[in-house]
Amino acid sequence: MDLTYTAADLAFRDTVRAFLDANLPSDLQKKVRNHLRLSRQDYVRWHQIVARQGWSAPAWPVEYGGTGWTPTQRHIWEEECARSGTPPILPFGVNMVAPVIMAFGNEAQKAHYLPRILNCDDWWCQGYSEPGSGSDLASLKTTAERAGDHYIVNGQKTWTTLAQHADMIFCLVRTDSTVRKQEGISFLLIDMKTPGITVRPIIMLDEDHEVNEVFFDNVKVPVQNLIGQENKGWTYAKYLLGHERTGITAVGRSKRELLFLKKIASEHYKHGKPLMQDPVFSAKIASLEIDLMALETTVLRVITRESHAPGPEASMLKVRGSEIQQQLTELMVEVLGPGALPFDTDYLEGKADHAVTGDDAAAPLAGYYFNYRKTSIYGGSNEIQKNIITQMILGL
Amino acid sequence: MDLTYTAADLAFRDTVRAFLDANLPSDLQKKVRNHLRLSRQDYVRWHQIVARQGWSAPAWPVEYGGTGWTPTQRHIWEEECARSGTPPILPFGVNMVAPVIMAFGNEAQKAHYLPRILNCDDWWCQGYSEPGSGSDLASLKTTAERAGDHYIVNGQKTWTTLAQHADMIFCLVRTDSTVRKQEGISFLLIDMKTPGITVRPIIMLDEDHEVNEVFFDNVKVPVQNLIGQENKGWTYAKYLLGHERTGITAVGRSKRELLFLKKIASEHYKHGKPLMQDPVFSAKIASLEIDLMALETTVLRVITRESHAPGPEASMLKVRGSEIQQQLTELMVEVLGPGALPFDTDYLEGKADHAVTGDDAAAPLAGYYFNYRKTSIYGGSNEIQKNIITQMILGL
Amino acid sequence: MDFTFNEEQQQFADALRRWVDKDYSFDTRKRIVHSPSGVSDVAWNMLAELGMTALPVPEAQGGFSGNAVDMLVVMQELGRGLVVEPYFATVWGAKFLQLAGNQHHRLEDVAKGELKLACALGEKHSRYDLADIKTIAGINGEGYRIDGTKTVVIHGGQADALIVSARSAGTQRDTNGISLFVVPTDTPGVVIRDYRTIDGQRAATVQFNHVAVPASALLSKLGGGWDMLEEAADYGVSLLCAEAVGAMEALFNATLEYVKTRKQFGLAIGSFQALQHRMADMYIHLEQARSMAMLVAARMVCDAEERRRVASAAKVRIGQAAKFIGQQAVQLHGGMGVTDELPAAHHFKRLTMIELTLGDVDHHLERFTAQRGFQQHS
Amino acid sequence: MDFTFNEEQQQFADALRRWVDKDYSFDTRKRIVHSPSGVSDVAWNMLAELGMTALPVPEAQGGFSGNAVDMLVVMQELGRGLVVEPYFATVWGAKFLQLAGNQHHRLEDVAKGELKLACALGEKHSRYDLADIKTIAGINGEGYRIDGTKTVVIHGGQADALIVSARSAGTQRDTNGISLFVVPTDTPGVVIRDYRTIDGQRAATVQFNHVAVPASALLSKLGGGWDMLEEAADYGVSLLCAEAVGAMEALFNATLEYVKTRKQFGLAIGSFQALQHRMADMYIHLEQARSMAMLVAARMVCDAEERRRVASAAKVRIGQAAKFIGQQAVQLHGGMGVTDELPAAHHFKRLTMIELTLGDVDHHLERFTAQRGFQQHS
Repeated sequence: MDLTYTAADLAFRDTVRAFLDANLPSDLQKKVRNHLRLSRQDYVRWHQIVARQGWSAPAWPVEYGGTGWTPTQRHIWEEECARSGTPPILPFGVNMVAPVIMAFGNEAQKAHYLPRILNCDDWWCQGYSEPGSGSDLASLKTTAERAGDHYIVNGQKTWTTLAQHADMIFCLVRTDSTVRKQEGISFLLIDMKTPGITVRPIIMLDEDHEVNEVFFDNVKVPVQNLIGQENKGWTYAKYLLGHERTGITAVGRSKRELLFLKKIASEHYKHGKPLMQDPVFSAKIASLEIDLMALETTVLRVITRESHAPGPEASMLKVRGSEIQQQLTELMVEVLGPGALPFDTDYLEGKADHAVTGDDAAAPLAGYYFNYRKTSIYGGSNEIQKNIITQMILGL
Repeated sequence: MDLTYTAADLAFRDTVRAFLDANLPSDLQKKVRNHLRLSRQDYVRWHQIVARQGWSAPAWPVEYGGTGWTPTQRHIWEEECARSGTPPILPFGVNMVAPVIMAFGNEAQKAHYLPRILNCDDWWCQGYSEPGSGSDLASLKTTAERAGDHYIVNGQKTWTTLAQHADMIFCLVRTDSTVRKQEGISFLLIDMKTPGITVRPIIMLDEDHEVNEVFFDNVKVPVQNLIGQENKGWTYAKYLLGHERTGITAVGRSKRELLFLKKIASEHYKHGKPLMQDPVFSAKIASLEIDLMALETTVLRVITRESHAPGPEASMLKVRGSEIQQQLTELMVEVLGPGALPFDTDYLEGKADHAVTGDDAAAPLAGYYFNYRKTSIYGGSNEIQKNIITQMILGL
Repeated sequence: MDFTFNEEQQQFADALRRWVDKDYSFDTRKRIVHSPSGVSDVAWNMLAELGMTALPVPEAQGGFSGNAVDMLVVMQELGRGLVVEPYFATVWGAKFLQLAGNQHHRLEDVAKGELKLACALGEKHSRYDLADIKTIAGINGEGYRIDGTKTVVIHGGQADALIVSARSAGTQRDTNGISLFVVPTDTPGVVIRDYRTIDGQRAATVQFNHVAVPASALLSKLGGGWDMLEEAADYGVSLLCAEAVGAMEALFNATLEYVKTRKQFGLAIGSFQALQHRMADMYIHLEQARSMAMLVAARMVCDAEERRRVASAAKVRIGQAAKFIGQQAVQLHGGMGVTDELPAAHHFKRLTMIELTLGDVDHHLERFTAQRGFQQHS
Repeated sequence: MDFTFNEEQQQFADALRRWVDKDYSFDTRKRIVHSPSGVSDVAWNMLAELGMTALPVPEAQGGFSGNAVDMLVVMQELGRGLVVEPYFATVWGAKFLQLAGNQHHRLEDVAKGELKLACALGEKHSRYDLADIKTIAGINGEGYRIDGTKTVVIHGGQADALIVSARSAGTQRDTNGISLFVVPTDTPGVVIRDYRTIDGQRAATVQFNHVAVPASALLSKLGGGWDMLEEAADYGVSLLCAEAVGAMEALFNATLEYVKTRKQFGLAIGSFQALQHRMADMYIHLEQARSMAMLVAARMVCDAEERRRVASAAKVRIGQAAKFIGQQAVQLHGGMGVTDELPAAHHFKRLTMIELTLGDVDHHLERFTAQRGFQQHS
């Protein structure tokens, strides 16, 4: 047992830090650190900076443009990005559709899509959930009927993250409704500019436009856009599920947010003393910091054990990761007290330079707390994760 | 809405207090307040003192020896007993078998048993649970076969509280195994001195002898000891379930224990200051005190609304009551710190005048904490209570 | 001992509920929230017409002399209906006027619905400590001059007059030296910056720049306002507790309805035991909260220590319940729970902001432990 | 970065586990606990034979120079097996001797299993504050004289020698002025009152009545023992954390087995979702606890601040996990869980007492916040 980074890992970390210091635009960093809303351009800009360095898809095989890093190095990269406050590299292309294309796509699909994903030439979104199928994903109803060299897609997807910016969507669609529900599903790539697609915003409880409904009304999709075999889509979708959950753990970002929490707790006073020195409040922060320390160690245990996709332990990481993220936002709101009430969307969207109350640090935090209730719901709700633990690990 | 006691209630409370001041033996009071173990004689002695006053079964109809008190007066009586630190009047006779005898027994049974229960001439215990039937009570297996003017009882009961002291046991027994499990159960009264009965102690995790297994090996029970009709016992048993759960709430005792907790927290120091003045610890006590305040108010809402057996709300009272009792003991142990480790059964059983460490107040508390884990298990586990709330109140 | 509401109280509740159902629907409310003013004159007039503004005002000033229990009934309904009008602020302000005893005319206007009030008590640094006041009240001829800035003044931008706490003596967190004033919002030097709050209400930053007020504006004894401030704050707590219980009840019912109808894996999600027990826990929290809202309303007439003790206890227990019910209701609603589209999220937001108003759980736990009786153990 | 145990560590674990399974069954342990001495010489000799007493001792003194990670493996097994022998006390005491650097002979005896130690640090009033010492060490000729009373000295009655903290200067809670001594239990004036603890172990009240010890008994610099005391205490914490994880794992596995086999309403109770999710929560706690036990063992070699930080963090997180797993394991065992008849209750009791040894959750949260790094936010 040796819980220290090797000299090579430390050198790698220095390289990463130097890259971030030199290449992360300070306006982006400021937005991220201050919890402001990011534009399409913000995401694309950062993705392409990283792509130029060749680091936009570290987990990919080197042949497709991956970095060849060890799991520990990938962890260090994510840690350092989070520590600096980079915009996220969105997972829909790099981590979700790309692995499926690599594993099950044909050569033409690989040659066309993968480089475009690496460089964020296409903005991808995910067409899985439907209004009637949340946790029970396989019950989806959107249909794709074969008509010559096209599929005709009809139906509705929902909770489609940032679909308003998307060029492409990868969809699970029903191509056979006569068989067991898992066996009639196919995996289709669809150009968002195809006639018949309508995107309707779903506004979140913090009034952010983050997710959407996507409607398909006789949308013609070329058969070349089918991944793998017809009716095998459920297999491909399941292949992905582990990938999604580890990212949600977000230990690196939580470490940055913990520092932010401490910062505001040292600037807000109770009876004339900083909250950081209040015995009751500082004990809460300490308990959360310790939770995060335990989670980080657990993540390292999992990633250093396996070089492939993590197993059902990913469910544990997702549960703890989401709870810690939520508790951080909860304590931020607690720090602010009445100062959490003011709500200023102009400032959050960058239309005003400063918040209406003058407290820029405070302005996004109540919204952040409310918005982050999603983390225990999305990516497989925490209840679903506990079902997975129950079945796959405990054998109940 | 008027949340104050009437002048009549206050006068009643004064009467009760005067009675307790004059009649509660100080040696019993000391044992109760100091969490020492009570002997059979301790229980009987107090029961008979109360019986002489005519108050040993306040909830009974006046014709059988009840007091005619209002629900509020009964609540005041229980509160004052708890506040003073009386031994409990055990529920097995007064609150459990007696209502069944009144409702379903014949005149001879009423005439024989009720006065004896009132005066604690018989010590009763409850023969419901069996090794294979805990929460699923109706699956019980102990059989009673009719043979002339007797039943022959065979089988085993378990978790039989204080059966080692008992004169009588009331049992649910299976008299018909060919029908639905609820429909073949009968309600029998059995003399514990009948040949074929064996009582085996189950030692609790604090090494107290509180519960037992009771074995029946061809035990002959006269048919006159059958309550009501054969195979209707499940109906009679269900009639009782509400009675059991309200007693478990124990608001009065918890109020006394809260004061005890505050007392030891003011006598134990952390960094030279009493724990009662420690911001973190005092906040825990405050939160618990407030929980108890909310529960007490809820109990009053329930009892002033209905004059009969409480409905499914009793499940809520049981859950909160047991949790609060457990948290009180948990905080007591926390107050003691390392001082909770010493374990001295001689002192707990009255064989030694003082605890081995010299700290008599501390000696019983770790055992009390461990023992009280039972409160969320017995009387229908808290999980079962939540099932009841789910079904009976929420309609899920 | 009696926990039932009387007939009049029931009638107030019914009338309010009918009005909310008919004229203050979720969509109507949304339009009001997103309108420039953020409140509705129509709704306000209706509240006045229903007698709500008159209810807390003494009969001598044209009101109904409603007590805290009467207000409990009303606030529960407003919480249920997510009403964003400046009713709480006005009723709370009226409590100060009533305690002052010299504001009969203003109370008459409140009763008629013609005077809206807001309480300008908090400052940037003060958190929940009502004595942590930097705003200064100096002698100014026969009257006073107020200087300072009050923050997060709930419905300050909608008010006709403000209740203002200011320091006329003593150092920053002294309970001695505090004075209370009523200041019309059109007084020169009063600068109000109105904004939305995240729960759909309004609040304001209010600057007092050399604001001159007459002697008659003083509500308390000069420098002796602390007791009045605490008593009125506890009254405000009792109102908020009642509103929270109404909101929790609505949220709980909506969640119960949702888990009964929402299907996953071919079954209503309410048939899964883990969710059932969560609902049972929410129910238990709701009932404990309801008990405390009743208790605090009933105890508003007690001596000051008992009033403080129960007010803090209620705010603690209701805050704990609101967090649990709010977070779990959103969780059980799944994705729908985190959208702006269902009332559930709005009840959750309102409940969270109530927690941050007039003291959160930790503040009131600390205040509870500071009462003399807390240390007693015999 | 590597979280695996090496082959030797695995062998130690296997050997211990085999011994526990074969010779230290639940019934055997029960007999030992209820025997007059409360410990077993046979078991102790076996531990020595298996190399356990030599493991932590430096090679120069005949040991294996085992580090905290080696001890993690051992303590996990002892926790799993509920072993009540005075092993923890001895190993912990040996840490003081090793830090002192002048106790080679005694360490050799420890390695051979011929010297049992106990640490007499706490006093009636001191709770978890190791600096809260009233016991006095005065100059006595060339040596010292110790006066005072130590309480809840774990396995004090079974020890051959005691590590004693005493004040040679300073006031009651000063970290300056503390001296550490090793005192054979047969020294005149040492009075030991041995008793059972509720988790089946032994502890003692130890009085020091004018106890004269030679100069060589001083383990630290005179009055400068605080750093050694803290370092050894953190080492003790790491041992207890490992033991707790072993106990939690055994308890978790027993509960999992129980819910798979115990039937109610015709179904294994482990098929009820509310209980399944409880088990999932227990699993998550266990894994977080395991991570922290590894981390604290690995960080024992760090600089003092990092060592203190991680030791306190581990004790906190493991304390939280132990309470949750312990209480829920008992609950899921139903009535059987509160009897003396299953190991479950005994694991629960041991876990609870570990929480009360060397600082509980609140103590270590406070200590964690007191580390310099905690206040930093950039």
